[in-house]
Amino acid sequence: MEAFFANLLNGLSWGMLLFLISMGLTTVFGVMGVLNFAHGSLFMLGAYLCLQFVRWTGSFWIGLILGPPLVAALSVLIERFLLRPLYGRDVSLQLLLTFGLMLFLDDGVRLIWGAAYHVVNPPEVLSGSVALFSRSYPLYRLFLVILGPIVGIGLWAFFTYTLWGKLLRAAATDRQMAEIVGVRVPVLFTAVFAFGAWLAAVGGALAAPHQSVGPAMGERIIIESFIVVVIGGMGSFPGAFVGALVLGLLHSFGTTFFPQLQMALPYILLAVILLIRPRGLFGAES
Amino acid sequence: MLSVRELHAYYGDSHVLQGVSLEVGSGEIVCLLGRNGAGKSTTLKGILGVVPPRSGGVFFNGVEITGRPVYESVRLGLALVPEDRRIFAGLSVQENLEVAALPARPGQKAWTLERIYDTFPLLSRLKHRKGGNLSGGEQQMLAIARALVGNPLLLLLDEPCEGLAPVIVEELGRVIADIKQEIPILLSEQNARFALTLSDRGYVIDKGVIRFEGTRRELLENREVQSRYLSV
Amino acid sequence: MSTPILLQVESLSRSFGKFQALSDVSLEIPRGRLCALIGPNGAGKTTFYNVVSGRYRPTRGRVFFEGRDITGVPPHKLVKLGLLRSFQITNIFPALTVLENVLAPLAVMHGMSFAFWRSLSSQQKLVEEALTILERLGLAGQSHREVSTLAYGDKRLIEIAIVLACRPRLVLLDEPTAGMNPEETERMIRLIHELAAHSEITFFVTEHDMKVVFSVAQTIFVLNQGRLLAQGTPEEIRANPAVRQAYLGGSLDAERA
Amino acid sequence: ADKPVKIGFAYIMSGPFATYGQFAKQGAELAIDELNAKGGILGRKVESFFEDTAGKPDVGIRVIRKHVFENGADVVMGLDSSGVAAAVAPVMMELKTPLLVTHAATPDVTGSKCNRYTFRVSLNINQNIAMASAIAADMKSKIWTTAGPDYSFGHQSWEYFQQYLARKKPDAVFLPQAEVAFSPAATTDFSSYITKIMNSKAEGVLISLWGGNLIDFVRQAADMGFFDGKRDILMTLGAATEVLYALKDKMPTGIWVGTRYWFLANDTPVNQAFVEAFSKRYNVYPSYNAHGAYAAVKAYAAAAEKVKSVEKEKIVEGLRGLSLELPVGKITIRPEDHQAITDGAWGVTAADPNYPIRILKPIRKFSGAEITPPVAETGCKMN
Amino acid sequence: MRIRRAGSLWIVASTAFLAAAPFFLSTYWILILTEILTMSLFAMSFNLLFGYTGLLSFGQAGIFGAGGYLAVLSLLHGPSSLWGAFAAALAGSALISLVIGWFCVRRDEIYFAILTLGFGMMLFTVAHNWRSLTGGSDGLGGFTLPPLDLFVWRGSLADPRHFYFLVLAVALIGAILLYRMVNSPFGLMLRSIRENTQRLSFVGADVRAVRLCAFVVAGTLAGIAGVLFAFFNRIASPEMLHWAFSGKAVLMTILGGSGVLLGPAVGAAIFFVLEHVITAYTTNWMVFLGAILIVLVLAFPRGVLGSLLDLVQRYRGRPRS
Ligand SMILES: Nc1ncnc2c1ncn2[C@@H]1O[C@H](COP(=O)(O)OP(=O)(O)OP(=O)(O)O)[C@@H](O)[C@H]1O
Ligand SMILES: Nc1ncnc2c1ncn2[C@@H]1O[C@H](COP(=O)(O)OP(=O)(O)OP(=O)(O)O)[C@@H](O)[C@H]1O
Ligand SMILES: [Mg+2]
Ligand SMILES: [Mg+2]
Repeated sequence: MEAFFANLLNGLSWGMLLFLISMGLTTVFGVMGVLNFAHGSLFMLGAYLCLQFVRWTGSFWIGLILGPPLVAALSVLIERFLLRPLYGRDVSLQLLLTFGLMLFLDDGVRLIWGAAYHVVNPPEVLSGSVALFSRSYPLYRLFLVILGPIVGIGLWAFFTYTLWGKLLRAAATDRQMAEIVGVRVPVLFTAVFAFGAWLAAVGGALAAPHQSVGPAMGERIIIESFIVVVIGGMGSFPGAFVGALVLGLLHSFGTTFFPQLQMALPYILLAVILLIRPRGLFGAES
Repeated sequence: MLSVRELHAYYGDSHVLQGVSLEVGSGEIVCLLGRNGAGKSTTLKGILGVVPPRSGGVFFNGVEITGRPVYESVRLGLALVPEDRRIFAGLSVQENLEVAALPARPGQKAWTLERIYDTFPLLSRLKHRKGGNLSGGEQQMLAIARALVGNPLLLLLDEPCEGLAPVIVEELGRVIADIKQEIPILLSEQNARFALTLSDRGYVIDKGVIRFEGTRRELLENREVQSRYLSV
Repeated sequence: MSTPILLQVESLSRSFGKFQALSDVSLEIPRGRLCALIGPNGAGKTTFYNVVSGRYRPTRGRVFFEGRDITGVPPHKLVKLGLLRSFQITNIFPALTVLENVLAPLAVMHGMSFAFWRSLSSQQKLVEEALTILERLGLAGQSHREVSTLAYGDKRLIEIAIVLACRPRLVLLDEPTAGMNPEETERMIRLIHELAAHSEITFFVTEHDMKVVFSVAQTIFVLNQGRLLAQGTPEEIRANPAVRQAYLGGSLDAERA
Repeated sequence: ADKPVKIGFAYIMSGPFATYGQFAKQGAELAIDELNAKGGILGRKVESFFEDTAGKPDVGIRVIRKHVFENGADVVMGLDSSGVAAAVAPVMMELKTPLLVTHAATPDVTGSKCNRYTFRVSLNINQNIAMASAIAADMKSKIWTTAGPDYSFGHQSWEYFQQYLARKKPDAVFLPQAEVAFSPAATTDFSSYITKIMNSKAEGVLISLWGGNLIDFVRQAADMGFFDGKRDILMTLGAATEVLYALKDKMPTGIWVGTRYWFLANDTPVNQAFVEAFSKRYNVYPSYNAHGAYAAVKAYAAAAEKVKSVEKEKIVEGLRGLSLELPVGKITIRPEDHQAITDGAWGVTAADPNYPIRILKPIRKFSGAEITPPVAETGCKMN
Repeated sequence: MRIRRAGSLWIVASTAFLAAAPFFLSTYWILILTEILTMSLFAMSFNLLFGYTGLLSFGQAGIFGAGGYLAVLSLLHGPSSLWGAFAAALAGSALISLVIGWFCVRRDEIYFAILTLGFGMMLFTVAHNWRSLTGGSDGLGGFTLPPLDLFVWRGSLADPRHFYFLVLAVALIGAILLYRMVNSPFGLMLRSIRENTQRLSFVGADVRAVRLCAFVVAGTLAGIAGVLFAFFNRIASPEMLHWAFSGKAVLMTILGGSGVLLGPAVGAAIFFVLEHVITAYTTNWMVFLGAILIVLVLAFPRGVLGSLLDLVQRYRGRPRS
């Protein structure tokens, strides 16, 4: 029982981190149709900037608040000058471009921060652990478990009920027509891309106290977030939520029950889900 | 109100509009007639900038809008109902209208959602259905309604009665005549008979060139134009 | 009965969630008879086509083609049997040329889908057949243009060309003349008559253009709110007050004028 | 006045493990500068070329070929990943150029894949695990498990550990494969592995994780109460400086850790000079990988001086059986399998205000002879 | 017609160059050319799916690697025969792509991409974890290449030039096969699928079967390329099966031009030459590679070769046929 709860919490906390990262990916894909390979790199950049702010100010919160907007600002430039010329062209070009961007950013951080691993400490209030089921459990992980759903529900409500959300969905289905009904699509797209980047960077900043900060962070996370987004259904928030949870739990329980299959588990899950539900769990049938 | 001067537009290398000029004054319905492939849709798209013209000018209420982003022209008061309707498939009927809503100008009788539903009772029944699941005709209705909630000063209608049942076409004719009281319309049509029952004036376009211009009467009476360019 | 039944539909229903798009529609189409399906917007015509052509499964009811139960048979098998449809929304191969758009279905028909050792351009018979079809539709002159650059009306003709390439026995035409000018519409009507007379093809048409419907159809079915409202010869339909009220309105008089 | 001697280095210079290439480059450059300051090798200047293996076998082979065919290298050195080393070693027979492996620890390159041109100057898995098992044998824990990377290195470490410890301590029990914790290289969340170990009945844990994985593991394990003193812990590469620098005071004290080279393990003048020169030049204490590259350059120079030539075949002869004094201690390259017999050290982590990182106190040193398996055991058939 | 003639002239010229290359290029550049040709074959096989059928496969490396492993396994455990190894890889990769394809061709677009990625990674896991058979993460090496026996001529493949000719021959055969294929009725099916899958099924084509067929052909060619790759490096390693390796094929293809048969080959050449040139100057070569990629994508949206051909056509003032 105790082992079960420990695994459950492990899975939940990892799942929530995945969820935070995947949300940005799914938003950008859902609205702009751009599969952003560099999303993981923006995540990494978020972690590095958080690290930098912690070094300067000693406060994790400052890093969490100030870092992501910088990443968002950078991605405004990326969207404006790199992605924009490619809209309406073949999707594979965007893939290649963001892939190039990923190489650039991943190696770029090494030029600035070096190749070494760095460690960011969790903030004072969230460090330490609490006793749970006769085990001690890190407070910071519980924080992630609670934060994930809050952010998720907020975003979901935003997309479903606000005018902005509807505009985004309209632009997502037909960019040109949205413009014809008066939506400022270029601005909207820039905003969405920046927002996705901001989410990625928030994920990165939140991950920093949890894992070492290094140039490989992004590469490691990107495929898992792709899997989350796809099994959930591209562009779907509830999908990303469920997908992340399933993947997180699979990870923790898989470690215990199928250690030999560990590495293949996410892919097996992916294949099974896509063969049963072609558009992912929450994907709209077309 | 709208004045188009010497518009040239290309698709790749093909020169589709070869100097189109036309005018729409307030309070009138002007139709743009021509057989298919003549360049009607391209003219409408060129006016809005959806197909950016290579040369020529578009002036709306005295302001040059050539080369501006599409949404700016729309916010200045132009609205287009495209021939292929382009309903936002994933949004409900109501949401399709909400995203297109723009504030009315002072003195204008605003097209609110209520007014739309009064005018198109069909839509009010379908309020919550997904746009992509509507039938062809329902989509056409929605497309027109969607243009109206933007409270335009001028409406560009591209073949609105395509795919509509005769009863609905009649209905639509009435609606257009109604709208005309407030909003001038540039109507692109192949169906000259339908267009000419509604319009005050018309242009005939062929191969990207305006071949004839005249009042409804002149158009109705000019057999030569009809047989050469309109195949009536 | 002298003419055998080609298509037989038995109490067909289809609902989307709670919404009943088709309810209990039964009809028969004899071989060689030109039939039309009309009805107000949203009556369920396209849905009817989708069910008959295997795109949607019916919630209830059965479809027989030449006596065979084809309910739920996937589209590509129906094509092999000779049941074809065109689409209301143009549905072609945009980046291929006009010729290739016709060659593709022809290659399928000739069982050459997997012929990867033969050169396409050396298939004289195939190319000739394709050109014949294009000739018939007046598209031969444009055979090397990419179809995405054609005008809307011409794209609609490509749609028909693709259907003809499949050697159909029954063709469901969904608003074939939508977007065509009167001249082309006229040509389309002639084409349908000609094909119906000189080939084994039976046409089943939906249209909103009453001129087309009344000049083409020998039997007309009227759908309203998912139900079959009436069926009969053009004269009977014209005279039917229920149809006039639900669908035709005053337009007939306009058409006559 | 003669042509310079060209050394081709192949390390991971990009991507997640680029740190290792960087450290190695530092060590190599230090050694080369020292050599050149004294007139080079046999009076010839030493020149270096660095290429990036990206940690991938195909790229590794390409850059080694590039060194030989394009850069005209007289000798090639380096290789971090065992996979790359295993791929490259056999190719050296075709390239007929000596290769000095400085980091990759797979037993194969001086075992089943040993060959005339391939040498290793650093500790391999067996040697490191031999020390671990010697320490484990003295601990009270009887039931052992492991946390390691889920690829050859982790599995081999665990296999040798079982083999060696069973010899020393016949009543030792090892958890079956399904109950130990092997984590894929891309793992960043180790909580489920930590939980798995804590839930098992194991009393002792062999941790063969390294680099970023080890850092993540240690931090997360510390938060989860893993280091509560209830279990014996051995970290085979816990004393690597890149790990200690990243973790600083987050590295728990009182844990047995090993490494390939520990800068405080040896107070010979050679080592003191090396540590001083290195830390002065780069502002950090030398990592084992820096030492590996440094050692390889020095070994090559010694071999060249010994045979009075840098001709490739002669160098091979010079390296065989070569003995020399290095910062790590005295090493001898065994002629039968080309593995260096080198001293090793393990120690217990401790805080010391004089150092920015955890240091080892006490240190337990092992002589090369004691920890190197006999040639017969390596499976090497030299040709 | 003139364009075609000019095109064939180019092709003949570059084939002649490739055939003569060993007589004037240094050994190192021959090795690079060998790699370029191997990757060209791999990327062209990928392009049959991507450029012609519209299916983005991220699992191509899985089959590529499987081919390599099968060949090495047959050398290690079977008769030491070059053709035997090729045959084993051919049969094996065809079978594997048949199985994987059977599942994957049911899906479109991104779902196909991710599904193939999943299956590829499952193969990767097998190669990586089945240590007793595959050598685990260290890969499977330690084999000797059997001599090349052409009945009239026998030579050692350890000689880089001999190996080069083998690779050149195989790559040419692959390219010719692909050329015939894309210009056949089957090729038209593939392009029709790319354009409008649903429409093709409505004219009676068994779209899944056609796709599966393309998948198997592409997979088999990838498997053959994998053999060349493993032989060239004297090792079959799990990296060969990783999705990142598929990513390389994607990159080269888009770089060179996906709609063009030889686009991937041009892409492969650009990639290797770039890599070679940049690494000579900096260890931070990924920054530059990334930046150059970005520039190339923006400057040559149809791939380098694709855009060049467009330019030529425009210059000649002829519409694309
Ligand atoms: N996207 C496009 N690319 C290339 N050429 C195009 C494109 N769209 C239209 N054309 C060409 O431009 C010309 C004018 O087309 P346009 O759509 O404006 O005609 P139209 O008068 O609206 O015809 P219809 O009545 O069929 O709608 C046609 O010859 C058509 O082939
Ligand atoms: N997938 C679906 N989900 C929900 N409702 C649907 C779906 N498809 C069609 N409908 C509804 O079913 C009704 C019939 O649609 P259908 O497209 O068959 O009409 P139609 O007779 O072809 O009309 P039109 O002449 O306007 O093309 C419409 O009200 C439409 O909104
Ligand atoms: Mg038009
Ligand atoms: Mg319809």
